[in-house]
Order: sequence, then C-alpha cells, then structure tokens
Amino acid sequence: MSGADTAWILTSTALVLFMTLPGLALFYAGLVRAQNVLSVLMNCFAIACVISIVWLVAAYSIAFGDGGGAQQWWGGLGKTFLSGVNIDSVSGTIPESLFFMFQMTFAIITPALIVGAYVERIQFSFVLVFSVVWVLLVYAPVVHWVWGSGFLADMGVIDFAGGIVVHVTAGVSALVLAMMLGKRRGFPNELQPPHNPGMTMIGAAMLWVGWFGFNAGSALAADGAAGMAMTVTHIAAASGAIAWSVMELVLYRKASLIGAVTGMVAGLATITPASGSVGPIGGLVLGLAGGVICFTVTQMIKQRFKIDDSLDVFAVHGVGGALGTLLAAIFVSTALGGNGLADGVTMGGQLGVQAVGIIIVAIWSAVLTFIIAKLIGTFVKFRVSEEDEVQGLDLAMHGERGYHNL
Amino acid sequence: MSGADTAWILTSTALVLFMTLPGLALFYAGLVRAQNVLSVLMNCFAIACVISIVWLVAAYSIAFGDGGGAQQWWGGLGKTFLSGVNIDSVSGTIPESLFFMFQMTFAIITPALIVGAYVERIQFSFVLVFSVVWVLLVYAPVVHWVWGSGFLADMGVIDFAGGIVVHVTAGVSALVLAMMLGKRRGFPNELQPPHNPGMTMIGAAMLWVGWFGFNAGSALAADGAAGMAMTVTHIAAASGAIAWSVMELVLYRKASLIGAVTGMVAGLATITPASGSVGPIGGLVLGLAGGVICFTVTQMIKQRFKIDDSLDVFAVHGVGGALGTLLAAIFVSTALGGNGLADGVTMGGQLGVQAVGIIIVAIWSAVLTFIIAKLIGTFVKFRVSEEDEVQGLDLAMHGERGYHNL
Amino acid sequence: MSGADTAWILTSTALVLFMTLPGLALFYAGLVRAQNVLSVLMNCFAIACVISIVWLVAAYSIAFGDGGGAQQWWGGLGKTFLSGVNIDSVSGTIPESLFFMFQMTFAIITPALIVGAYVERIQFSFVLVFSVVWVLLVYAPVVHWVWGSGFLADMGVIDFAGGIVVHVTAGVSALVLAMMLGKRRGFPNELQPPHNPGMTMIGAAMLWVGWFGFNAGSALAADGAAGMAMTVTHIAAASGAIAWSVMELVLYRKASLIGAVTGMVAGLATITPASGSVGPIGGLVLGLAGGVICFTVTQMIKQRFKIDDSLDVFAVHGVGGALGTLLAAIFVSTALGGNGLADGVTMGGQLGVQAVGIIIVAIWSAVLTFIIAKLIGTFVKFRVSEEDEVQGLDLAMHGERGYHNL
Amino acid sequence: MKFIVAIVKPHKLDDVREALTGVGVEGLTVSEVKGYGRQKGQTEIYRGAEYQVNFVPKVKVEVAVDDAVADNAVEAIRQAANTEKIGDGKIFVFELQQAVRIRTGETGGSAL
Amino acid sequence: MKFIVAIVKPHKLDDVREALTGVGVEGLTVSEVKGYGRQKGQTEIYRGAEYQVNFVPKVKVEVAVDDAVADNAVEAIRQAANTEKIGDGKIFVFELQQAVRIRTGETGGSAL
Amino acid sequence: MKFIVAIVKPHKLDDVREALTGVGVEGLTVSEVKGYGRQKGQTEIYRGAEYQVNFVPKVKVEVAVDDAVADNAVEAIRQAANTEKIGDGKIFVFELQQAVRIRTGETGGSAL
Ligand SMILES: Nc1ncnc2c1ncn2[C@@H]1O[C@H](COP(=O)(O)OP(=O)(O)O)[C@@H](O)[C@H]1O
Ligand SMILES: Nc1ncnc2c1ncn2[C@@H]1O[C@H](COP(=O)(O)OP(=O)(O)O)[C@@H](O)[C@H]1O
Ligand SMILES: Nc1ncnc2c1ncn2[C@@H]1O[C@H](COP(=O)(O)OP(=O)(O)O)[C@@H](O)[C@H]1O
Repeated sequence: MSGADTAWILTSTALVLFMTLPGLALFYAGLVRAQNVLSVLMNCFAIACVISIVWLVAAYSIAFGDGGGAQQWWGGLGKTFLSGVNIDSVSGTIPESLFFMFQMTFAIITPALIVGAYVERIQFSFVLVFSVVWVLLVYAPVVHWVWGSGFLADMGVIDFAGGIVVHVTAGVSALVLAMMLGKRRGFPNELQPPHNPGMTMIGAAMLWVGWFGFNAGSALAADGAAGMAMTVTHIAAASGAIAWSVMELVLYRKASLIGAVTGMVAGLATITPASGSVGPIGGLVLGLAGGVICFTVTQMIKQRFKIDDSLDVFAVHGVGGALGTLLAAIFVSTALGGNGLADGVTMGGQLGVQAVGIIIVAIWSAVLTFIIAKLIGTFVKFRVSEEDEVQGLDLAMHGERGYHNL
Repeated sequence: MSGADTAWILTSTALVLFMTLPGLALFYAGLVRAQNVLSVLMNCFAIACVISIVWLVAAYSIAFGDGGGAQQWWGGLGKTFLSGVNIDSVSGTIPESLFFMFQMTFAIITPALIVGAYVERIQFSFVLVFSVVWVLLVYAPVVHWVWGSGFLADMGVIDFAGGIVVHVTAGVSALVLAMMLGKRRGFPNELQPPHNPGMTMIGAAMLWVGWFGFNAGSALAADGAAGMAMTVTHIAAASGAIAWSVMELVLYRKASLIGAVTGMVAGLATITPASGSVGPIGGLVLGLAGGVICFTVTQMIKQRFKIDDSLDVFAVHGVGGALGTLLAAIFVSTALGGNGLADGVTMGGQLGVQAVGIIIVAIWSAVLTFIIAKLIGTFVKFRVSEEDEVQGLDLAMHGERGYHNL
Repeated sequence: MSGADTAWILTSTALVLFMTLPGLALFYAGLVRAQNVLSVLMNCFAIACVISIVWLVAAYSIAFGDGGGAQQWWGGLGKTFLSGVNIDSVSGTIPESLFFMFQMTFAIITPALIVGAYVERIQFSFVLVFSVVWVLLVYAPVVHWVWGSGFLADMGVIDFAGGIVVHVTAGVSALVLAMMLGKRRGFPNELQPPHNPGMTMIGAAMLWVGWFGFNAGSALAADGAAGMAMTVTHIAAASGAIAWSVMELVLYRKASLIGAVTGMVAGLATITPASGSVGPIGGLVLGLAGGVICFTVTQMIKQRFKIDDSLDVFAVHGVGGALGTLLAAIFVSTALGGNGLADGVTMGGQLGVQAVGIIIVAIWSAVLTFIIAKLIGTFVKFRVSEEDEVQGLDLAMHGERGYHNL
Repeated sequence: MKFIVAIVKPHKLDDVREALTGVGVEGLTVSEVKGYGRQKGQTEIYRGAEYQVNFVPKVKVEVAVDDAVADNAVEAIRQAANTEKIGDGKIFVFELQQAVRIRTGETGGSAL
Repeated sequence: MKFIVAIVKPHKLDDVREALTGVGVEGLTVSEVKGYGRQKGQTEIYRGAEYQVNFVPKVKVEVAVDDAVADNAVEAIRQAANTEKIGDGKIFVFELQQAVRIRTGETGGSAL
Repeated sequence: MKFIVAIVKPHKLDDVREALTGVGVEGLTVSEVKGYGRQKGQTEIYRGAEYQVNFVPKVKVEVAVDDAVADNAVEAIRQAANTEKIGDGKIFVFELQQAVRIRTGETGGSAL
C-alpha cells in the first residue's frame, strides 16, 4: 500500500463527491425556473443518498467483484455489503475501502447527470426508483465491462476516466428518458429563462475543480500520470469554454456566461476518456472539438429534433464522451504528444475498438433505459400533473419554496 | 514524519475549515429569515476568527499540552502561543504545526455549531465573548480529557472524531443557551419559513464533503483506517438522510429537501464517534438510527417542550453524537463488522464507559454554559431589543442588508 | 519524485483554482449591483480560460524556462506548449506537469484580482485582451525575476508565495487601470450598496480555504514548512479580520460582514510573501498590521484621492502584499519566531532588498499597464456606453440577467 | 379613461397579455404580489415544524385604457385568467383622470 | 365600493391582516415596496464608503371593500399598524368603480 | 388630493425623487414592476435557445399630493424621467378620496 497514493485518492474522492454535491446540483438548479430550484437540488441529493446504499448493497460487487466464469459480463455478488473487506484490504496500492468509495462517487454522479433530461416535470418517486434500477442494470455492468476486467477491457478499449462508462451511458439514457417523458409546457418557444445563471456558474466552477479528482484521481496514484491527466483536463476545460464562446460570438455577437460554462463541461466530458493517454496538445484539440461539436448538437437536438433533453445531457455529455473516446485513439499517438498505443495496436485498430465500445454501450443504455422506464411506469407515476408542473415541483413534490422574501 | 500522512492531514485541515466556512454558515443561514442571513454568516465567520486566536493563545495548550501532575484534567499553559513549536516539531507522524491546525478547525466548528441555538435574537457581542470563554472552559478541557490523555481517555472511552468532544458539548450547551435566551418572537406557530432552503442544501453538501476530513482525517494517517472511516461516514450520511426522509414521507406524505439534509447531518453526527471502530454495516445502522431518533427528538423539543433551540442543535448534534457514542460500543464488535474491542473489554463494560463519558461531559457543558452565560450577561447585553429582532439582525447588528435588488 | 509531495501539490492546485473559481468570482460578484453580477463572474471565468491557454502557449516558458544568457530577465521560449515535458518529467520532487499546473493557478488568479478595479463599466473584450497581454508582459517576467532564477532571486528577495509576484503586480496595475478608466456613475456618493454581501462572504470563505493551497502549497512539499505556512496563513487571516472589524467598531460602532471578510483578505495578502519565513507570532502581527493599514488606505483611496478602484484591489492586495514583503524581513528573525535570515544577511540589508524588489516591480507593473491599456485602447473599446453602464453589464455584454423571478 | 387592475395566477400572465393585445391594448405593467383570500396558503413543514404560509403568489396586471375599450379589456382578462378554480383572482376598475406619456408629453388617450 | 391602499411596516403585516379579518374583510393583496418619507433610510457602510439607502422597506396592502365597511377597515388598519413611531405609513382610499371575480364572473360587492 | 402613479426607467428613480422633493413632495412609495409596451423586451439566448423576455424592468413611483401640487408634480416627474427614448414610461393621475397618517391619525392634506 502507498500512503501517498492513498492520500491523493482520499482527496480525489472528496473532490468527486463535491462535483455532485453541490457542484452538479447547482449547475442544474440555476438553469431551471425559480419554482423548481429545490426539486433539482433534491434530485441530485437524493440520488447521492440512495445510490450510495445501492453501491454498498450490490452495485460495487457487480462492477468490481470477481465474476468467475461470467467475469466477461459481471462481477457477481461476492462483494455485496463489502463482505470480506476490512481496514487491511488493499486494491492496487490503496485500501479497498477507499477504492470502493472513489468508485462510489462515480456511481453517484452518473445517474445525477441524467437529472438534466427530466427536470421541471418528473415525479420525484420515479427519479428514485429509476436511478436505483438504472445503476444496477446499466451502470454497474458497463463499469465491469470497461474497468472490471470485462469484455470491453479485454478488447482493449481506452476509457481512462469514464467517457463511455459515465458520459455515454448517462447521455444516451437521458435522451431516451427525455423523449419518453415529453416536453415541458412551453418548450421550445415559451420557456422561462434560467432563473439564476450565477448559480450555474458556481456549480460549473465546482465541477471544474472536482474534475481534477475525477480524471487525475483515475490514475489511482500520486504520480506523473496524475499530473499530466490534471494538465490535459484543465486545458480541455478552458479550450472547450473558449470554443463555445466563440461560436456564440459568431452567431449571436455576445458570449454568455451560461455558454462559456457549458463549453467548459463539454471540454471536460470530451477529455475524460482520453485524459490518461494524451498530452497538452491533445487536451487543447479535444477541448476545442468538444466545444464546437457539442454546441452544434445542442442546437440540433432542440431546434431540429425538438427533443426537450432539458439541460442538454445528451448533447454535452453523451456526444462529448463519445467524441473524446474516439479522439483518444488518435491523440494517444506519441507524434501528437500522447503516451503511445499499446504494443502492436494500430491507430485504425484502436479507433475501431473505441467505436465498437461506444456503440455497444449506447445500445445497451438506450434499450435498458427504455425497458426500465416502461416497467417502472406501470406502478410509479412518471410525470406530474399539468397543475403541478405550472406551480412548480418545489411545492408540489417537496412542500417547500426556494425563495421566501416577504 | 510521514509525507503521505502530512499530505492527507493538510488536506483534511482544509476540508474541516471548509465545513465551517462556508459550509455550516450556509447551512444555518438558509434556515433563517432573509433579514438575518448576514448575521448568521457573521456569527460563524467571527467565531472562526476569534477562536483561531484563542486556540493559539491558550486553548491548544490546555487541550494538548503536557499538564504534568494535572494531566488528568488539563494540559497546562506550556504550549501557549505554540511556544517551542517550529517547522521541525513533530506530533506522531505529522508536523506539530499541522496537528495544531487540524485540531484548530475542530475548535472552530464546535462553538459555531451552537450558533443554531440562538440565531435571530442574540446580541453579536455576546456571541463573541461567550464563544471565547466557552472554548477555554468547556471545549478545551473536554478535548484534553478525551484526546489529550485525560481521565476519560484513561477510562478507555471511544470517541474517534468527536461525538462527545464536539457534538455532545455543542448540543447540550446549545440547549441550555436556547432556554436561557428565550424563544424567538412568533415561536412556535408564527415563524417565517426558512428563507432559502437551497442555501441550506449547499451548506449541507459542503458539510458532507468536509466531514471526510473530519472523520477520515481523524485517523491522522493516509491508510486503511482513513479509508474505512470515510466509507462508514459516507454510508451513515446517506442512510441518515434516507431515514429522515422516510419519516417525513410517512408523517407528511412529502419528503423535503431540508428534511433530507438534516437527516444527513444527523447521520454524520451519529457516526462521528464510531467512525474509527465500525464497519460498513455499522455505518448503515448508525445512520438509520441517527436519522430516526434525531427526527423524533427534534419534534419533541419543539412541540412538546416548546424550546426554541432554533436550528435543532441539541436534537441533531447532541442526540446524534451521544447515540453514536453508545452504539460505537456495540458495532465495534467484529461480529458486526467492526474493528473489535480492546483486549479484555466487554461490550457491556465499554457501553458503561461510553455512558459515563457522555454524562460527565453533558453535565460539565450544561453547568459551565449556564454559569458562563449568566456571568457574561452581567456586563454584555444578551438579547437584542424587540424592535431589532423584528427589523432583523443584519441591519441592527451589522448595518448591512442581505439582498439589495432595487 | 516524491509521491507525498505530489499528492499535496495535486491538492493545492485544486485549492488554488478553487480560489478563483468560484471563490474570487463570488467575492467580487457580491459587491456589485445585481445588474452586474454575471459580468463579474464572467470576467473571472473567462480570464481563467484564456490565461490557461496563454500559460501553455508561452507564459510558463517565459516564467520558468531556461533563459540562457538572458536568464536574469526571462525564461525564453523553450518550453512553449510544454514542449519536452511528458509524464516522466520532474521539477524538484514533483512531476513537471504538476508544477506547471500549480503555477498556472497563480497565473489565473493574479489578473483575476485586477477585475475588482474595473467592474461595472469596462468593455468585456478589453478585459480579455488586456489580461492576455498583461500576463505575458507583466506577470510572467516578474515570476521569472523572483521565482525563476531571475535578477530579484539573485538579489535574495524573499517572496514565498507571491506578495510581490501576485499582490503587488495586481494591486498596482489595478490602480493604474482604475484611474485610466474613470469612475463609475455615482461614485463616490451615490453608488448602490453591494447587492449580496452573503455571496461575498461565501467567496471569502473559499479564498481562505484555498489560500492553504496557495501558501502551504508553495512549500512544494508535504512537510513541516507546509504545516507552518498553513498555520501562519490561518492566523493572519483571522487577525486581519479582527483588526478590520475593530477599526469599524471604533469608527462606526458596528462591525460589518463585508468589513470582516475584507480584513481577512488583507491579512492573507500580507502574510503571503512571509508565509515561508515567519512563525505564529509573525502571522499574528502581520495579520493585524495588514488589517489596520489596508483599512486605512482603503479609506484614503476612496475618500481623499477619489479613485474608483472599485473593489479596493490596490488598497487590499497591493498594500497588503508590499507590507508583508517588508515585514517578512523583520519577522523572519529567529528572535521573533521566524526561520532566520540567510547566512550573512542583516535585517537592514534584507529590508533594503525587499524594498527594492517592491519598487522595481511596482514601477514595471504601473508603466507596462499604462502602455498596454493605451495601446489596446486604440483598437478595442475601453469603457461601455453610459446607457449600458446604467442598464448593467449583464444584459449589455452577455445578453443575460442574473436573477429571473417573475 | 379607465385603469384596470387584475390580480391573477402567475402562470396566466402570458395568456392575459395576449388576450389584452387581442383587444387592442398596447401596454401594461405587471408586478409580483401575494394574495390572501378563499384560496388558502400552503402549510410548509420544516423539520417537523409547520409553517402556515398565508399568502399565495399572484401577479398584478395594471392597464390603462380608453373608456371604449374598458369592457372588452375586462372581459378579455376574465376569460384568459379563468381556470374555474378558487384563487383565480379579481379585476378592479378605476376612473383614470389623466395619463401622460413621459417621452412625448402626450396626454389622455393618445398617451396610452 | 372603496379601494384601500395601506403602506405599513413589514412586521405589521400579520396584525393588519388579522384586524381586517376582524371587520369582515375576506381577501387582500400585498406587495413589497420601498418608502421614502420622514423616516430616513439607513446609512450602510461598506469598506469605509457610506451608502445612503434612501428607501425603507414597507409592505403595501390593497383591499377592496364595500362602502359600508370602508371606515371600519381604515380604522382597523390604522390601529393594527400603529407603533407610534415615525414611518408607520399611510392609508389611501379610492373610489372603486367595478370589481369582478374572475372565477365566477360575479361583479360588484359580491365579487369581493 | 391626487394620487400620481408613474412608471419610469429604474435608473431614473433618483432623479424623479429629487425632482419631486423640489416641488415640495415629502414622501413617496416605489416598487419594482415589469413593463410591456412599445419598448420591446430582450431576446436572451441560452445554449442556443432563444427566450423572448417580453417584460422590461421598470420602477413604479406612487405619490399622494394636494390638488395644488399635482400639476407641478406631474411635470417634475415628466422632466426628470424623460430620456427621449422609447420606454420612458407613463404617468397616471387618480382622484384620491382620503389619506390617513397611521401614526397620528391625521387625515387629508396634512396626512401627506
Ligand atoms: N377584497 C379584496 N381586495 C383586494 N384583493 C383581493 C380581495 N379579495 C381577493 N383578493 C385577491 O384575489 C386573490 C384571489 O382571491 P380568492 O378569494 O383566493 O379567490 P376567488 O376570487 O377565486 O374566490 C387573492 O389571492 C387576493 O390577491
Ligand atoms: N405623499 C406620499 N405618497 C405616497 N406614499 C407616501 C407619501 N408619504 C409617505 N408615504 C409612504 O409612507 C411611508 C411612511 O411615511 P413617513 O413620512 O416616513 O412616516 P409617517 O407617515 O409616520 O410620518 C413612507 O415610507 C412612504 O412609503
Ligand atoms: N396602457 C398602459 N397601461 C399601463 N402601463 C402601461 C401602458 N402602456 C405602457 N405602460 C407602461 O409604460 C412603460 C413604457 O411604455 P412604452 O410603450 O414601452 O414606451 P413609451 O411610453 O415611451 O412609448 C411600459 O413598459 C409599461 O410599464
């Protein structure tokens, strides 16, 4: 066991939890109507709570257990309730309890990302049930495939910190859920603007800082790999924001704060899978590419396809994560400042593997999300009444109001 | 000296300071009227400032100095102004300056917790004088008894991160102060609701993240004990929130955001003393127990006893801390996944020791708080005028207003 | 390479980024009118983005490259785009990529500090162009002089974490820019009060916590020097706040939250250059001195000289940084609890060196800022129209509004 | 001229505005208000304490119109704001003595 | 009918509401306003700069009543809002031409 | 007595207050409102979606005056609030039946 690695992963765990609570919660909450602010915060908070228990009870085991003969597909149930893990258990160079915790923070943020798809109209109980089942059936297996010695790991897919595992699963599932749930009243032309862009920016800043734990923590060590992962992560965040802002300047002649921070998230989602493979130039290019392409897809989803993926989870996370997964195969090349492909692997070959990984996981996420939502919908109400939607979910779902001034 | 341990405790110190500034400050500030928001923030901030100086001047020495013959009772004044401590001084495996700092952050948050008892009606100068004296006469000695080789340590009391030291002292003192100060105008039926539950949630999220430093930092090392402390802390936070929310659902049919985050704090207070002893199952049970019991006591204090411990410091911290201290004696058992009792100690024996520790410290806190408040009250105004209370303390005490929009 | 040092500097990097995003951004944003809140947040965010790229492209090389024959003056262009740096490159005991990142966060916050001088009236594009050029021509060279083996380092100037490098450069440049840009409409008698002091306090709290990374991180190691730097930093923050509040109490009979947090920043700016040299007593005195003197200068700049350095960048950072640089020469003395002067150096000699360092850097900052602003002003609009100023920059510059409630 | 003050449910604001435009009204002023009436406020529960929030958020729409338009305007608001649920609000009509357009100094009907 | 507008101190709102209920008023509308009058605003001091905040927070209560109730209502407000300190506020009374209950279309006194 | 309601641009509030003081008005009440008129709202763009914000922030100034002062007050507001740009706002004048100073119970002109 390495104390230094442990020190850094303890910190990284705190940073990644901080990304969801309050980072992502604020990021999303600022973008909705004032009457739904608490509902968004509550979704993120409640997901963090229930998924923590789910992770302990079974999901960690499914993801990182020893699946024996089925190891290609899942990790089995041998580690439910952390059975057999005590303070002396080690995973790599860190305590296993810590590895469990670090990975738990990923399991929390992934379903929390999906919140952006269904805000302002979903029934709270549906959120809870869906998130629990989704983590068990979609997230935990995919983690196993990619990071838990499953079949995608065997194929040699590169996904350092979760382009496929986190962003593609969440993005694709968000799109499916948004289509199933339907548009918000007023979408797309008569929506109310984000009630507090400053709140969104605070959340974004916390995401940026926390992402250091996400990506540099994924090195699972305090070393040069962590340092370089932090560097490329940061550069991609900055260049993603710049790319999005430039697009806005060109199209609308003003660069907005919400645009800039959205570009930042796009850059971060894009660099995530590649953050263990590429160098600074790779970070720069991936950030710019993420900013431009996610911007474009955001417009298309809303304006061409009229899908109310309300806070653009698919366009930013799904597309960013997939894009970065593909570009990782290119910018890993030492000629472009990366760490180099595995021995005997060609760029084309790797690109193929990456594409296959994305496609399989996207299909799995889409199909399972559809089935899960349909099934749950048979016994839990999916969408609130129109009156509740108009009044706002804070009062309707939680009996509280966001702002009391009089 | 261990660089790795030092790295983690440097981080933990930052995390625990972050719990108070701005975590706890926001948690509390969201729960009061808009006209008192700055006053609550200022209480927490000012306490952090003055207690830092008090800690340097004398409290650290009282808590962790070498008391010689009186070592059972206090640490003496040998370390006032950190005398004799330089960059080469070591405490365990970390620099002593760092140990001093880490412990200072605990000394800051403990009196800051008490703020919740007296918001919206106390005179600012009373807060300052009371906090200074309280840290010197209540907090620092209790630290010495439990963590500084004092008589409770000798008895073998288990209090890993401060169930007795932090939560019982603060909770009991809060209750006494609240009773002495009297109710807010309108309590309990015509109070205004929390002016910004979202602010409370942000603070709660920061408390959760910061608590990793509090509990896992209390291992004073980057090792498996820290990893497991983080794990059980997290699980207890999540299960505390779930327990509280389920109580609300059953009683009121809606789960509120404020309820969820309060349950989280209850779970965290409960696990704190036990976080170095129990395993994941212990974390789960302690969190659930904390949520349910603190919920129940919160109702009782307000509705049965009509005590305006305004933000429920006693019901959440005092009760949670005491409960966890007792349950630690049970869930430390290896059969329940814990690290095991000390050699030759029985569960019943340990339970007795825990109870004695709680009772002695509760009495000490109550009596001293009463005396201190009475004495200070003879030369500092205790409660603001009714007019100031109505107008709000922001303007009355600090000449500022929280929100300027026109 | 040391894993422990790496773990701590990874953390410190996150902490220092956190100081700007969202710390400083919130600190400043709470102090302006509600109609300018997003503009301030956007200034800080956009500066973080563009400076990150500038740092990668050239500024890091200018600051820390090998300048060869010109090493006294600048670091040359050998490290542009981090050329030659990979995951195995080391700088001292940490990966060079990490050193690059840690220093980048300083390069971000320094021009962001200047934002306080020009809020509520500057053209957004001017902010961007100015910040880029300023980092290249003012900040990066000064870093080289002091920390990159340049001529001030050779002279033996003491500036542990950036009293000269960060606070004097930013403070002096802020003053010059404020004078060039002119006053806000209504200054000094008819300004609107800070729209959200609570937001300022949250930012301040984050600055305090983040400053642990700034100063204790500047030890570039997880050791006793880091522990002591954290200690003196904390003590100075607390005593700066107390000093400022006492001044307010004496003059206005009320201690405000904004006053307290401003004093905290003054204390922190003052201890920064000295945080590697002084002991706890030094921290206490420097904090008190910073609080009192920065308070006094703040009044003078506004009331005597009628300069609208809107958020007091010069009075707090410039003056605090210079003061601490001077006092470092005194409190470094072992008699006062410090680490002692370098062999053969007298206190008077060191004081002289410190003064020379401050003066040279102040002049360089002032002159260059003047020239840069003039030049940029020939092709980029400097100040917004009166109508835009009245309406607020959020809508005028970014097409967004901070608060949507109806 | 008449001055019409309507207290309506917040989410009906856009419908009311459109209805008024439909009868030729070109300007109006709105503000956030809180109402107390037959529609009771909410009980909000925080940590087990019940808070009776007596006031319900409403929007006040104020519009000055020529006498000729007044009845149509009242009727337009009534229809647009009606949800047939309690708390739909009220319309109050006042006599307006004078109206001035600040920019031009026009007065009376042409100021509206 | 009469339309009564009262500008009162914010913390007197609940007392005013109860007093009005006491004289049979069943509905009213309130809004946040800021007042300027003999009661001077606060001087707020930030970082040594003094900001004169001219306006004091007040609450505006608007209530439409039958002519018969008007005097009682005015008196009820006056007593409930009176603290005998400067800045207690004003009551203004207007003639109300028409009132309509949106939900039912009732007009006049029965709409209130 | 007259009751004057002026809807003006927010940044003109201080000028209006000073102008009214100039003609002897000693008290007034202001509130935040949003206006809809010839001056069109903003289009705000968030993540590529356009939001039409129809309402423009305005300030409503309410002032009760003696009949003798009314014309001067209207003119004072008009001049102070005029920027000769669209959206400068409106002034509305009402007959005020009664005014009461809560603190003293004074009525009529002496209550103002
Ligand atoms: N007498 C009144 N004077 C002023 N406003 C009133 C009066 N009565 C009702 N209101 C306003 O109208 C709103 C709706 O009234 P309410 O009695 O709840 O419903 P309804 O008119 O449908 O019976 C209230 O919230 C309040 O704002
Ligand atoms: N002439 C007026 N027109 C409109 N509102 C007024 C007028 N005079 C006073 N007010 C309102 O009444 C409030 C109280 O008035 P003030 O002169 O401060 O106290 P008092 O009425 O007790 O002498 C003011 O804050 C303002 O809102
Ligand atoms: N008929 C009306 N009734 C009530 N308020 C009105 C009316 N017309 C305009 N207003 C108010 O006056 C403001 C300015 O009106 P607008 O038509 O934009 O400009 P202008 O009066 O300069 O032509 C509007 O924003 C609105 O608040």
